[in-house]
Amino acid sequence: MSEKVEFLQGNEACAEGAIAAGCRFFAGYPITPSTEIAERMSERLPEVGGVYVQMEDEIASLAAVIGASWAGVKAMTATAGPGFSLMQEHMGFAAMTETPCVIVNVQRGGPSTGQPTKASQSDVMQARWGSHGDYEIVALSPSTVQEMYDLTIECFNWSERLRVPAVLLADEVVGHMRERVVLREDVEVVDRELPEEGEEIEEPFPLEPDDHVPPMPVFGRGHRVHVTGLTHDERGYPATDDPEVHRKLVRRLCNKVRKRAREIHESVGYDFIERESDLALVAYGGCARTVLEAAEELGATVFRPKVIHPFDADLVRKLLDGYEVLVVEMNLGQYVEMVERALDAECVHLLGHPGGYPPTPERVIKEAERIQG
Amino acid sequence: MSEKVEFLQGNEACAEGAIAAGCRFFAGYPITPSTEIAERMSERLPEVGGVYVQMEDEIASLAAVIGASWAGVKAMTATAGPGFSLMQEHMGFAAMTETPCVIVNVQRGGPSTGQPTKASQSDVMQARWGSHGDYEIVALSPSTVQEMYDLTIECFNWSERLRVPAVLLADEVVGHMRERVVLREDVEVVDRELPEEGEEIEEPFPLEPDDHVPPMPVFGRGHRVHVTGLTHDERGYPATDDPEVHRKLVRRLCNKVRKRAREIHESVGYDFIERESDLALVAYGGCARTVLEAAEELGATVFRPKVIHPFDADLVRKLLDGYEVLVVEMNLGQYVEMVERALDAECVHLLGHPGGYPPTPERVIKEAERIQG
Amino acid sequence: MDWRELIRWERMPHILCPGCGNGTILNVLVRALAEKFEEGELDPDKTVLVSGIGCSSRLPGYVKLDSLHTTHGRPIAFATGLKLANPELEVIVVTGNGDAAAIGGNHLIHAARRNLDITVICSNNYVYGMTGGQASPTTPQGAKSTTTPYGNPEPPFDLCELVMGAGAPHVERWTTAHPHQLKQAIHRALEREGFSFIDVLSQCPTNYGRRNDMRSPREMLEWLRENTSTEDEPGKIRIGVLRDEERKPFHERVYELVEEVSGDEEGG
Amino acid sequence: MDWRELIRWERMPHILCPGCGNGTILNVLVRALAEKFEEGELDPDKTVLVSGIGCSSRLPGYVKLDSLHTTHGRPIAFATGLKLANPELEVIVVTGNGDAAAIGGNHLIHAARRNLDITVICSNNYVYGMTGGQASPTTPQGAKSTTTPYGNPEPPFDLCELVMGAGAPHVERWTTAHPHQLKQAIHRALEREGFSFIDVLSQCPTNYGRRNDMRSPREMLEWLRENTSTEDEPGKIRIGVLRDEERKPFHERVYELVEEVSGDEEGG
Amino acid sequence: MKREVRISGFGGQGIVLAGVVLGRAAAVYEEYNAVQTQSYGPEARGGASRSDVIISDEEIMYPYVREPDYLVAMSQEAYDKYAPEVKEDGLIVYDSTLVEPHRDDDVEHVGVPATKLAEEELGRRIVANMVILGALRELTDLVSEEALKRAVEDAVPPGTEEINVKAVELGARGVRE
Amino acid sequence: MKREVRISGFGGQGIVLAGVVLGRAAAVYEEYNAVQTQSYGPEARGGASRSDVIISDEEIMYPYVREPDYLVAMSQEAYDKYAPEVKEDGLIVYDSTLVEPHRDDDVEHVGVPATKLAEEELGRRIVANMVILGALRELTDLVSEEALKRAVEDAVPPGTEEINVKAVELGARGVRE
Amino acid sequence: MAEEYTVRIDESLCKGCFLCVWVCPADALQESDRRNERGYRLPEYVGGCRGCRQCELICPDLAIEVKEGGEE
Amino acid sequence: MAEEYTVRIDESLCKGCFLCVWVCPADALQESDRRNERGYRLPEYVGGCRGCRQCELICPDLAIEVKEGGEE
Ligand SMILES: Cc1ncc(C[n+]2csc(CCOP(=O)(O)OP(=O)(O)O)c2C)c(N)n1
Ligand SMILES: Cc1ncc(C[n+]2csc(CCOP(=O)(O)OP(=O)(O)O)c2C)c(N)n1
Ligand code: SF4
Ligand code: SF4
Ligand code: SF4
Ligand code: SF4
Ligand code: SF4
Ligand code: SF4
Ligand SMILES: [Mg+2]
Ligand SMILES: [Mg+2]
Repeated sequence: MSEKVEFLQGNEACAEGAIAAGCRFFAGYPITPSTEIAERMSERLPEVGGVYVQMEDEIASLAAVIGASWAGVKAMTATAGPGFSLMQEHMGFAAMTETPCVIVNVQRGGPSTGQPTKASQSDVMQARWGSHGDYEIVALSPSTVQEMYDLTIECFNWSERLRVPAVLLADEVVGHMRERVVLREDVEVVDRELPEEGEEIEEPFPLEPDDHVPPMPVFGRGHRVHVTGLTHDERGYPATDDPEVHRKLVRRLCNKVRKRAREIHESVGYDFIERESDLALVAYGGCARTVLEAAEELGATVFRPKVIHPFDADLVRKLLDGYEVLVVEMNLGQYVEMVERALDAECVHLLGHPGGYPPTPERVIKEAERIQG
Repeated sequence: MSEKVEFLQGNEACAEGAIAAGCRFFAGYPITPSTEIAERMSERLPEVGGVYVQMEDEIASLAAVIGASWAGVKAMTATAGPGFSLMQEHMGFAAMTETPCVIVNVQRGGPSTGQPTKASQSDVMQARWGSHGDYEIVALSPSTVQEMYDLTIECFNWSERLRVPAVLLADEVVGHMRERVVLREDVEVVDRELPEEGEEIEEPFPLEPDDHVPPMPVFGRGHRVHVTGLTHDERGYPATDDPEVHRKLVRRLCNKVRKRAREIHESVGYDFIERESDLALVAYGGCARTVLEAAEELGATVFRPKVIHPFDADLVRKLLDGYEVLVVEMNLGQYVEMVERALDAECVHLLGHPGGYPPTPERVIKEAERIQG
Repeated sequence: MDWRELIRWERMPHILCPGCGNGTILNVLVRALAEKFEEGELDPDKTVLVSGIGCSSRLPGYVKLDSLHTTHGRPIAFATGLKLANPELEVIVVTGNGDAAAIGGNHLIHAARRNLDITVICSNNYVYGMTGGQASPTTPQGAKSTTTPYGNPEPPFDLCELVMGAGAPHVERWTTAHPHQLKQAIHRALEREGFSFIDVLSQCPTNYGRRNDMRSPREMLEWLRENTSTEDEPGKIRIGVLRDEERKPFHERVYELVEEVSGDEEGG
Repeated sequence: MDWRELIRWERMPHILCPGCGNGTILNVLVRALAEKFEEGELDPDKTVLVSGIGCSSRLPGYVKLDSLHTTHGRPIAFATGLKLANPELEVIVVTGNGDAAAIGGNHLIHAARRNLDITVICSNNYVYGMTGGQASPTTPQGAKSTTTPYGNPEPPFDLCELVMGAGAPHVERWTTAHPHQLKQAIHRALEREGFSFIDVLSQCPTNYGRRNDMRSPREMLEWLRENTSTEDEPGKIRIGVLRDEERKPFHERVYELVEEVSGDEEGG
Repeated sequence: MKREVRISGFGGQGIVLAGVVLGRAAAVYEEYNAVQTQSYGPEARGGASRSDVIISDEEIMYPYVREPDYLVAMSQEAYDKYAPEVKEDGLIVYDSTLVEPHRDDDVEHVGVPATKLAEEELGRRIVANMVILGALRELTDLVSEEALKRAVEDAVPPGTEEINVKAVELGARGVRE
Repeated sequence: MKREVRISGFGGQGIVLAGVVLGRAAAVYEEYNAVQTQSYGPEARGGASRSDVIISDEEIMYPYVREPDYLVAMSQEAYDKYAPEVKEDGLIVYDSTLVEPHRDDDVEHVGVPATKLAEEELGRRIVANMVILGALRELTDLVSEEALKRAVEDAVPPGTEEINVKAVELGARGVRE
Repeated sequence: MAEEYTVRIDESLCKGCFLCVWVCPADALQESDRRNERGYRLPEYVGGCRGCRQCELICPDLAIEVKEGGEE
Repeated sequence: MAEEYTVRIDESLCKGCFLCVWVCPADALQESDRRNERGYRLPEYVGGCRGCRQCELICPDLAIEVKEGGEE
């Protein structure tokens, strides 16, 4: 089907991926360098019977997305750093209420307004730690326009499977560049499990087993559930004074993601190119393009995760133990902190490269040589 | 001076500490369990000629605090998890514009609305990573009502010294309990360095040296400066396209804190109680009270940092290398991740204890025995 | 339908203080809903309550309908998503003066502007009740609260003026001393297509009355009765129907567009 | 004082597109300020510009005064801290329709309610210019933008109605086709104590005009001139002084309280 | 010496204040350490109120009461809930106007008609908390009478110092006699 | 084969579109890989516009143009800025209506009066971008004429396909002759 | 004469706010000295109800039911 | 006759929007075919200024200065 091969911007491919994944609701607020996603959604959604709404800010955008998800519709928003910061309270609400939703963050340079039109990977830790409290999310990082399409679909799928907010942690490099993309039609689309319509649900929010994902009693189907961001018991009712309820609830919210770390990594995939070398390069997202090129020249091993969160320390250990590891990021050091936990910190090195562009392959090679020699 | 010995709530002591440190502006929005800070400030500030204003939300609160700081007045806000999440965009703005200001977070159970009246330490990583982009802040954690007073003053002092936002990372345990507190009058108060009034400043925001803290050209004194959250050059003018400017700027913003990690730890202090033991317990804040008690019974070494950020990995290595380390936190594991980076991760254990209360000493002892035995 | 079927009795008695106006609002709301369900005008399985955080925002948790208890100040934003994603839902937002007008003011005015088809019932008790009685954007100037120990220096909003300024087509104000009229107002609001706003002047005896020389819930209701009028009387707060216009609700405009664009295959 | 002394010439030419209305606002603003400084009514060392994010919010960066270029939507909240912490400062907020009325709507209405003594100049060009021309809360229904390819389904705010509903005492509307009147309005706003709001209908030729059949800046000004009137004319947008009342500004009420409480030692 | 004290009753009885006064007496006017905590949140609604004080001559680290040495109960609900937790060699002081005691092991019980005394002798029901506090002090010698009175004077609303001090004395007399 | 192409000029000339069309031709209608990037942000204001395309038969990882093989310059400013960066054995195609070339080493220069041709031959100044693109293709054989035309038809606004294809042909003829 | 209405108060729900007493136009409800198990003082029905149902509607604790007809 | 006013355009600032041309009540400013170094077409003063200063005030690029008296 030649008509499904396109030459698109990463942001456009992301919007197409969302629609292929079944997204029928988008609420957003424009922000560079993510705006093209909203723009394409505003054009495409009405074509497929979906709704685009531009909200008054990012807080409202994620709220509306969560509302739409409880109305039973797959929903997404897209933003960049400043908007992502504003969404943090609702990231936590989505985690607490186990609402599937997808948040795209096309990273630009920060802190603050920073470099609005330039690339960065400095919201990597924020994606996991940006909201208060104990929670976990899923975050995937694309390196190509094709992956902007594919990983958006994966975000929806994991979000629906686990009832967690999923973050497409993109960056301006992949968001703005154009490449060939195959808009596959045969994509696997996962839909949240629903209870039977009209069924009264005894325990919509069971506390156990500790990694359980309960079916989602979306609104308007007669379940008459109460959904709250307060600590809640199995019935969904506020139970803010009971330490055991809180402990079990947050443990389940975290474990349903943590315990599936390997499964997510295996299913989404990663690049591991093993070469005869003491040196392994690690990179992700737009920056990985440089690193793959440099590694080839260096004859070094490369690990390119697509799953950023949950971090799988065992997998990283398994793959990279014994190497001198150079992590290359467009920031002053974020993913590297997780790698340091997994490996012997002394063997882990960082090429932190903020400034708006990925380092050139030459820059990476120079750094690799410095470490090795 | 017997009249300076008081029996106060931690939150009240915090307000008194702020006033002793010279705080003359408070903007806030009520939230449990921090509200008593606002309440006491609303009563005390007018008494000392200061201004209390209740804003429409937490975003506006931190904005007003930053505004007041640029008007030359020491300023503070106080909040808890949900409000702290909303403040994240402005944490980054304060870091980017190098605005001294103090943010008190009296931590409660999360995620989301969670357990509004119960204690937690689950915003520890958020304090460092909650905003987008590359930045650093200072965060201190008090274990007693006296420290609610003392460390509030330290927050102001470090904030003024480094021109960074400083977070008093308290928790409901210390926020709400009452203890004796000595409202010392002879406190060391640090004020930001000011350029001479009326002086035209060539380079209000120098890019180098990479850990430099420039004097603060506050408004209304004839400096005619432009202050922006965009990446800016030495003049303070937007320079969002120049990778070098961005790189140098964020490096300085981070290094001025990172390079002083040891200095801050030494000056604020920490507890290190060395005992003949293979086991070291690590805890901070309200939870450390339990751990200090348990350690005494166990005959174990204890490390209680007061400085949470910047983390000083070298210090932790120096103190704790060779021990089996048990980190006790009222969360599912946050500070422990930093400890794991500093030490051999295999020797680091976690007693993560969300739920609203610190674990009892007995619970800690049991866990310690489990690890050792 | 008997209103009793709409109460989650296992959660009663509720957490509200004795004499709290939010209780009266709950009472009136469930009866109005039961009547509407009885009349067959609304379907309980398609009726959704949304709230933020506050004592008032706890009400949906006692009503046996689908309900979303969201974050402080944002219920209207969540409601926007619910309503637009499934326009079959009847969406009612129960909120407080703090939730709707302090932190949530922006969502309130934008929903009013869009003419989002929801009913907003705002329990306006002059303070933040849940957090213990701090001043709020509707606290009268000079009033005492835990954060205005010397009297409130800020002038309050007139919430009805505010939402009308933002474009709301249907706006009423009543008080908890007028439960019958309030019930009628809820009926009207549920009938209107588009954005309906009911400002319910209410009492927080625990955290407002005591600090402002009203020692009992009864004194507070007495005050509400004495100081309000359905006519324009000097010195009195105007209650009643303040605006009642017809404009096409937002979701209709959105779905017309969707149908136009998607053509018959998808939207028809 | 010559207005030229107020420009940061080293930054000129500015980044605004050819024919951008924000340029005219900058022009008028610096002249009005220079005149006020000349008259001795304001002190340039005590005059502060605050803005958010947007093309309009870039203006303060070209003016040689203390200026704070903040975050999107929040300049008024920052201004609240500046003004209350140092009431000697004359605080002027330069903002856009998106900055002030989309993300920043809440701060706008609360400052209006408090009667914060600032001057808010809102460049209302119907779109988000900076991000490339998406719809905004003042975009007319039916208009085209990059996010309303099928026409905007949302009704817009009347920003003046909005701030008046919130309690603003001094409200004017002008356009970039009325630069002289705009300058007078800025003069008035600077003279008034309390919250002054000027809604400046403006043009974004790059991102609004082109998509809505106005091919040049001139056509857009022509439209503004033709479709506005200082009288109530059907089909025309009302410009002029829409409200001009006197109320005690917020900082005075706050400082009176401070003085009362602190007594002579501190506040007197 | 380390003593855990729980004062309990319902909202409006000044339970929290009683705990604060006791803690203050110990921490400010004696050489003790003291920590006061109380119940917050929904559990604190609908009437129930609780104020815990730990007094010790050593540093108090873990700040919560685990097994009270002394319980003051000013409502039946509070008595029912907390009496079972009191140490076997502890003491329960209850407001005999409002509470019907029933713990049947040998934990010492002392009934003080605090509310009645406050109402009848001082004409102010509201100071029953100070009456019972006076009684507790008299029975336990946790702090000196002098210390307690000074703490009362610091902590009560201005203008009510005298009646509150009288209430303390009244309570002390009540159990002395 | 790997070629880096930079197309440059000022806003309103359709510079970005030209790059997109070229990339599309290579990536969709040929068996090549192609990456297109462009300038964003303040630097993209005030007229300057730039669109970069890398075309290769291998995977393209690092996506940015470092040293263009080919430069298309449709404004003097763009020529002045980018001409010095072109490889020594590269090619510069400039709109001779608007640009005065001056690089004085031996980099090949070809002038095409694209704007004039578009205006005079097609009556639409706006399609000058396609004229020059047609010329570039003709000179370099980066993609086939067929591929380029199909890409043009996909990418231009509906209803303008024909005139744009004509413009491409016009440009090709311009340099063939 | 048999009462036309029955007024029932669910004492386990009542919190003793006496808004019912305040609103009753017939003075048919009065404060009493009885308390429920949670310690709240209760209102009592003293007869004379006119069936306006204002007490029913104003009760913040949903504790009142007014029925037509006398006590069964 | 000597002109009463001098109209000066700073060509390095002008972006060729022609708002000055639009606003001038005296048609004293006209579009020209000259461009500045940034490629913007420039307006030109053709004489007849009445000194209303509207062009000065409307110019978004602060490029116009109207002075009393003829060219020095
Ligand atoms: C982001 C955030 N800020 C603050 C709070 C704390 N808070 C909870 S309820 C409330 C005020 C509620 O006032 P209102 O809406 O008037 O309801 P009421 O309790 O008076 O019925 C506040 C400030 C919160 N939960 N979240
Ligand atoms: C939190 C946040 N959200 C979104 C943006 C992106 N953004 C920058 S300016 C702008 C709109 C500006 O519109 P307006 O205020 O009307 O100014 P104009 O550019 O039209 O003058 C937006 C949405 C941002 N910088 N920060
Ligand atoms: S605090 Fe006030 S608003 Fe909240 S339940 Fe009590 S009386 Fe009602
Ligand atoms: S995009 Fe619009 S608002 Fe922004 S500078 Fe250009 S014309 Fe002005
Ligand atoms: S109104 Fe209800 S809660 Fe109040 S006293 Fe009467 S029956 Fe009891
Ligand atoms: S129904 Fe009316 S008359 Fe009867 S008891 Fe209730 S309030 Fe009184
Ligand atoms: S108004 Fe100014 S920028 Fe526009 S054409 Fe005239 S002189 Fe040039
Ligand atoms: S001052 Fe007036 S008359 Fe003279 S050129 Fe300018 S606009 Fe024309
Ligand atoms: Mg309220
Ligand atoms: Mg705008």
